[in-house]
Amino acid sequence: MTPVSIMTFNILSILPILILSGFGMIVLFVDIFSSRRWGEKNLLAYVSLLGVVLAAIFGRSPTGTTLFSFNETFTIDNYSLFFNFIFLLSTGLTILISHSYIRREEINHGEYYALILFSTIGMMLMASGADLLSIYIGLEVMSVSIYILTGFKRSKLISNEASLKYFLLGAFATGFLLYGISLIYGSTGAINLKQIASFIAGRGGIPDPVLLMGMGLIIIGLGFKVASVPFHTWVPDVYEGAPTAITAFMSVGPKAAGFAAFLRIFMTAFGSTHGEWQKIIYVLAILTMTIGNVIAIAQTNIKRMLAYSSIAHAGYLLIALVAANNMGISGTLFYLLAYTFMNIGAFAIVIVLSRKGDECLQINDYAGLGFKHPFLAIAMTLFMFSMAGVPPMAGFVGKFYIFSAAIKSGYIGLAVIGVINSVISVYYYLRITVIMYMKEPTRDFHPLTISPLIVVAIIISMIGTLHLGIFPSKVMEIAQQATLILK
Amino acid sequence: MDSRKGELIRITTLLVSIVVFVLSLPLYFNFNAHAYEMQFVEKLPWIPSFGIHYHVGIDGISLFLILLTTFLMPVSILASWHITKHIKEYMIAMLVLETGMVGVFASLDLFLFYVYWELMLIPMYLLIGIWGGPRRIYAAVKFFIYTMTGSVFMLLAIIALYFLNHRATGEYTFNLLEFYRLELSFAVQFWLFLAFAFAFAIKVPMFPFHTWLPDAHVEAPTAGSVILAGVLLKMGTYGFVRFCLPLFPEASHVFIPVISWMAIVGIIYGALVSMVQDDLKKLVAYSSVSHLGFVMLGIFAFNIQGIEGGITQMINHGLSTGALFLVVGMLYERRHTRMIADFGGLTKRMPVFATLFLIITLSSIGLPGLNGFVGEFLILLGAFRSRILYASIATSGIILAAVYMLWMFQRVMFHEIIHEENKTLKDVSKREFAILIPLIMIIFWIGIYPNPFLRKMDASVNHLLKQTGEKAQTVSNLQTQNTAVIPKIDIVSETKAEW
Amino acid sequence: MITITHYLVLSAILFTVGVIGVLIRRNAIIIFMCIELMLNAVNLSFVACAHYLNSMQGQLFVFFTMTVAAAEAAVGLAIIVAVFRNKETVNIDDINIMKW
Amino acid sequence: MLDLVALILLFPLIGTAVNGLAGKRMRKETVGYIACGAIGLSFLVSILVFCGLLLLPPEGRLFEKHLFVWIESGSFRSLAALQVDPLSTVMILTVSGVGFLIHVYSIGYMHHDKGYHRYFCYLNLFTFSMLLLVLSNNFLLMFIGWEAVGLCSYLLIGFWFEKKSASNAAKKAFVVNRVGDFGFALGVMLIFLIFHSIDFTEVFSAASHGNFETGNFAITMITLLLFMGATGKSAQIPLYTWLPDAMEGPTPVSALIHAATMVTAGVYMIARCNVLYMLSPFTMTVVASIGAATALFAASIGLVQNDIKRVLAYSTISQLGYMFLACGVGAFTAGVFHLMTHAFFKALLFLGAGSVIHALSGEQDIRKMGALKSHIPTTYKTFLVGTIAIAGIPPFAGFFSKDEILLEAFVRGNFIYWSIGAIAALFTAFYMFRLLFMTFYGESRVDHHTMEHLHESPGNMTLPLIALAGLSFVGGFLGIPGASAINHFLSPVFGGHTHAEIAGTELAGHSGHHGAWLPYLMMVVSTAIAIAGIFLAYQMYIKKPDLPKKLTDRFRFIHKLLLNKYYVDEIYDALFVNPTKKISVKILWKGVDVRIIDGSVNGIARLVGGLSNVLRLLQTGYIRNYAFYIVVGCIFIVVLAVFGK
Repeated sequence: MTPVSIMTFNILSILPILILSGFGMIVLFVDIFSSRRWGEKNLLAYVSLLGVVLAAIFGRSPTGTTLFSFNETFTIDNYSLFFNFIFLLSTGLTILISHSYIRREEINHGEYYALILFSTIGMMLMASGADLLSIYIGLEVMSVSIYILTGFKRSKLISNEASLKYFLLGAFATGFLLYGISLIYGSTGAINLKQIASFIAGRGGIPDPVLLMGMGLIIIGLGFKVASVPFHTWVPDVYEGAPTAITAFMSVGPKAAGFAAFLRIFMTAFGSTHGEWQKIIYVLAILTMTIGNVIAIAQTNIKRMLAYSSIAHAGYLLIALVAANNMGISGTLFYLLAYTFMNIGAFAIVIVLSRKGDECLQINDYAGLGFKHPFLAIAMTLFMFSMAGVPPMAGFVGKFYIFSAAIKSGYIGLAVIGVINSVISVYYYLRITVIMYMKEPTRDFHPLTISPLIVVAIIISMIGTLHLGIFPSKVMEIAQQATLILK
Repeated sequence: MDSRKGELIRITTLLVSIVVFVLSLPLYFNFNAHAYEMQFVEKLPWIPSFGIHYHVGIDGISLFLILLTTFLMPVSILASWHITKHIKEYMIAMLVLETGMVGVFASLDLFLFYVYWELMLIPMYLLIGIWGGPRRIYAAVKFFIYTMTGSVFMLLAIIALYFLNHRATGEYTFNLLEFYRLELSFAVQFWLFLAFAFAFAIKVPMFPFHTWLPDAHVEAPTAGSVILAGVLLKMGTYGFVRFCLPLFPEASHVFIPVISWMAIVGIIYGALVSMVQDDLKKLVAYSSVSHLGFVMLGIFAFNIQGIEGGITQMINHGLSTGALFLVVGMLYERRHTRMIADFGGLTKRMPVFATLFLIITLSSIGLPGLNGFVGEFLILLGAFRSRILYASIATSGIILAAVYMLWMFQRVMFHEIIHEENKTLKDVSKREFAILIPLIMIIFWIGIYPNPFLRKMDASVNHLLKQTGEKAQTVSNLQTQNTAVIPKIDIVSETKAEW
Repeated sequence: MITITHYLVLSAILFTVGVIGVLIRRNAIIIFMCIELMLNAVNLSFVACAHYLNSMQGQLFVFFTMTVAAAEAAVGLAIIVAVFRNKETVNIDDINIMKW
Repeated sequence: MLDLVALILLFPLIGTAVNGLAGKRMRKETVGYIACGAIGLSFLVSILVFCGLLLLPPEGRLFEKHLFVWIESGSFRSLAALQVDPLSTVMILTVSGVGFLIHVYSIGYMHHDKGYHRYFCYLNLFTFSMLLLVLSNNFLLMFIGWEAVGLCSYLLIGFWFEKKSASNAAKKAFVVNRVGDFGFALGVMLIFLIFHSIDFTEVFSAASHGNFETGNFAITMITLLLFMGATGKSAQIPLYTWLPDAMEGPTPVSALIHAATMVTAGVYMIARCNVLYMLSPFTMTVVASIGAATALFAASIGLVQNDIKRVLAYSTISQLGYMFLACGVGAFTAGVFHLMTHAFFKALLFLGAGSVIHALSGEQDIRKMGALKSHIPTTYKTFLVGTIAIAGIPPFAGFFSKDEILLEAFVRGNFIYWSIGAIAALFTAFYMFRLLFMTFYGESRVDHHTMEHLHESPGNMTLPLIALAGLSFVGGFLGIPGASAINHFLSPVFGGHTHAEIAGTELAGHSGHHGAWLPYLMMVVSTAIAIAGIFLAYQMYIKKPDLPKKLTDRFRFIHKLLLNKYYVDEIYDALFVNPTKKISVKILWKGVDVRIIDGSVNGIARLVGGLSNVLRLLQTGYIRNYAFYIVVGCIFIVVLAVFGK
């Protein structure tokens, strides 16, 4: 029996998590003592926003160094900091776009913000986890919060259904993940990533079948979170049913967290068995891109379309995982950041255009938007072109990065399939602009009540999308530094 | 939007474009015709982590294409005077388009090039899609996706070059001039050539990748068509000259028959199909396929006449076909139809217009003394020097050109006026006259005294030939081995770098 | 002699039973219970391995799994209740508004 | 004086520009004066240049005037430079001289036309183009003129563009010419490939210095290709079809096309390239055969045509055939000589015909004429001179030149050439006099209405007629056998192949067989042939006016064949024009383009769309299906992970 030692930990390393937890509690408390009538609940958004900002500020401090805490189960390094930034950014943007939305949808409960903050904590745990246990716990913290958030519109059947689907399938997939972890544990005797790696290295890099099986099962569990085919099926339904702001949140935060864990586990623990798992990911990547893009073409509901597009983007990111070089990893980081901006931006537009009882979710409802609300249309166009990978937007640089990584490792075929897919995707992204600019309006646009917070979110997203597209250099460098830790 | 504001926007845009044109003129006058090196170079780091620079410069090949762009821009803005719908957005799109086009021709960094290459898709797409004709959406989407399909493969090839260069020199860069020095194996050249050529062939467009063009042209607003025909198509041919030939010389040599036959088929086929169109814009669009077939034939003649002819013909096609679209646009503005059958006998009502139209038609036919001839003849001469058969077949295109253009001209301008609406048509307005006259003056200038143009190209074209020739010789024996079978390439070992 | 293999096989069988249950049952609560069965199969495997490897980490893991499962159960049942309140069914085949 | 040569081109160009840009705002008289003045000045300068050339010693009569470098690319260089030598001098004199007369005539003829200034603008441009063609010093510059005359013919034939037939004819002229130009352009390229230059002097000196043996394949190809150009421009088989249709233009234009400019270009070009042609016996045979065939073929069609201008048109084709026959047997001087005399009398005939048509208010059908002799006497007299000249009655111009060609055909060629030429001469004499008789003699078939307006043409139309009649009469004396001034003058150009030398050497060889009396015998024979033709015509159209009808009934088939011009136009339509159109529409456009290429492009898009609609069905909405996919994925991954080595 190995004795369980007293944990040593650096308070700095978990400071952001502590801050977020604290603010989550505060939100809950404030919620209890505030009445809806006086609009005090509107303050909750600002409170949670403050928490996010503080977490971001304090999370920055140990940059450049690598800190281990809790007996090397938790680590703060450039890699996790980068991801923390993505998480906090997506959380912050989500709060900005939620503010008016949840009031309008009458789901203005304090738990909403608290759950978002808690799920962010989960994500941070996933990105920072240095062993499988903390990654698992992070994943569950994140997921359970989002299960609830998905069903937050309690009175709406569609929301209930989404929540139920997500919950049952999520728990089901978690079962596979856990089983995978147990097999790896059984095979290597360790749940710490570094120890697993050294165990495999000790065996000359030749893994035994049980380990391989465990690895496969972990791919299922994480593949579910990042929405990889064939574990993607929950995505369209849940995205459609969830409150739009939560859809936006789900499409970026958990996906990024999934990839954070994916990369860390597979690069750190299974780095030397790259040959074993790359072929699986290879197939998954192709399937994910292709199925996501192809099915997206036929969608008429914008949330579903964005859901399939989100699946397709996961496919591109899997390419980077296959390539498994520093370029691929930093590319993933960059891509996820870019994706955060453009995707939340797009959902923000969707939220702005919706109103109570009429969510305006059919793509055709956007007809004539281009000249009726030029700012929204331009923003939407920007996000769509960015997702399609047209320069000079962030999405292009991200794709460029990832395809470069694939070519660098010699996966020309994968890159070719990737670019073909990106052409297919152009069709449905273009369709949004077609409808906005080139079709006559089929209905009146009701006077929009645009809250300043959501405008801030849209502007931040636009700036981010353009900045990463035109001046990506700084972020690239940071992302490249972040990857060094994995090898 | 009130009309005064619209007028202000128009005039401002026009002034901006004229200023740009005037600013581009020093490029011509200060251009050192004896140097093949890039001139007016600017190089600033852009994305240092990838070795990407904002690196621009021009040589004798890009000089005229840039001038063509800046010249056609005020012309097309002037031709857009009738646009009233969303005038602000329209003008923005036009100016963004100009940025993209000039950027493509000036970029010396392949990443930058690709960014510009794609960037100008968006405004063009919007121009077609918002201000176009009835089937504008289909045309716009087709244009965008078709072009994008080609260019993504080019992107992959650019990335591959990037790593190949790194492997050879240890330096991460997208600098075209560095890439020129690469010694690539034949197999690599073969595939990279294909990737680049696919993108460019769609853009040119070469047969059989041309079907987006008629649709795009027919639906685009006049100015869109002018820019599309005048400049955008040239990006394809320019790409061949700037990238395919010097980067992949052996592969280019091996592909001479393929490209040449595609060009020849394009020449004849484009002409024949053009002949039987009943929509004026479609007719001109297919004639572009034919004309650009000539350009490609000239480029792949691999001698100075062919390439100089090709570049000249790019300019000529920009002027003549651009002018043709302007003319068609003027007819459309008057009658709101482009069907040839709806016209006839216009000469009687519009004599000045008839004269201008005729000159432009003749320029497009390639009448000696006008610009079209200089390019076409040099191309054919060059092609003839390299492969007599190709040139002989292609020359028949000049017969067909006369057939389809003159037949069109006859049906539109000659005969009695049969349609009542045509009896009240007005001759060209001052604005329209101002649009066409500069074009016609240049048409005559290039036709009668093309030498100043040709001289500025000499050094660059000679250098290009030296590049392709020298590099081709080093691996020339490979050619014979590899022509029969498509080379198998061990891509992984060719490109795989250390982690 | 009951070896580690027996435990692991049993764990695998339990897991498979859980998976099959998820696949073939219609009642959301039963499906959820099948998932719980899967988790417990994993727990069994963890404990067996921990014992075999003489390592504490497996045991530790099981505690966390159980905690998480409890949390999941709370949330999951609440969701099912919410569905039931709106739809008055927990048959998952009837919960099919969103598709394609 | 020779330096002035550029002015020859400049004046018509200025005329074109002024009339083209400002003509509309000027008075008609001014327009006419400017146009005529331009050509007149050009003619005067041509005379000066001619004198200047005469001042030089015969072997040194070559002057080049460099203007600027036109196109230069690598080793290829085409100068904008003019070349004055005896051949081009003969041409500029003919062109500007006859052109001037036609311009003057046009002032009267076109007086009532609305497009007056446009007409003169084109006319000046036409003359300019032709002058450029003959003055250029290299093949490419020549090609400008070569194509530009095609353009001008297009503009002028289609001058009355409202008429569908006119614009069709115009297009046909340009396109058929382009077919020829296709060959010409290839020829120029081949010349550059072989000689590395396209300057006349360099090419010809390289060719004549024995670098190429006779019958050299490349030279044969060059000459054949150039000849292809000539068949288009000079309306020879198989590209002659545009010329008869070209009658749609105003009559003075026909005169210009047929006499001074355009059609003579081919003959000039071959004469210019005599050095090359002499190196290729095969081409020479082709040229001679085509020339002979065209001469006979066109003449036979001319026999039965009823349109006054059409008869003249076919006679032009036939006469051009003679010129090519001459060139083909190596008698370039004879060809050029005939070119010149033909310019005189054919211009005369056309302008005369124009005068007739003018008098008859536009009537062109000779069946509706007759007995005009007394009504329009000046026209009649001059027309008679022209007819006699073309028929070949001594001492009129046509006699000398045609006789020389027949003689050369016999001496240098063979009996067949000669006999074809002779038959064609018989035909020519017959149809020309048929035309004369039907127009001016016999009973009047003019309808009353027209009769009332019948009048002689004004002075500015008759004066050119008289001048041309004079030239048609005296022109032949330039080439009297034995003392031929033109032979002498042109000998530097045609080098070792001059008539003079032949007379001295080759003919001497032949005289062993035929004797020195041959030329004289030939003269007698050809005169006899001409008289026979005239006699026949006289018999048929004056003496026994019912005879033609009987003959027509008797040889219905042949008559119909001839009347319909051997159905060549129809055959061309059926062989080339219609199939091309049909293939283009049905196969290329609707088939290949729309169906196959665009079909597959859109097909891919549709396929993806269809796939999308199929694949989305996987998304059933049932949780158990989703769980099932996960399990399938799980099995797949585990199998791949564990066993996928």
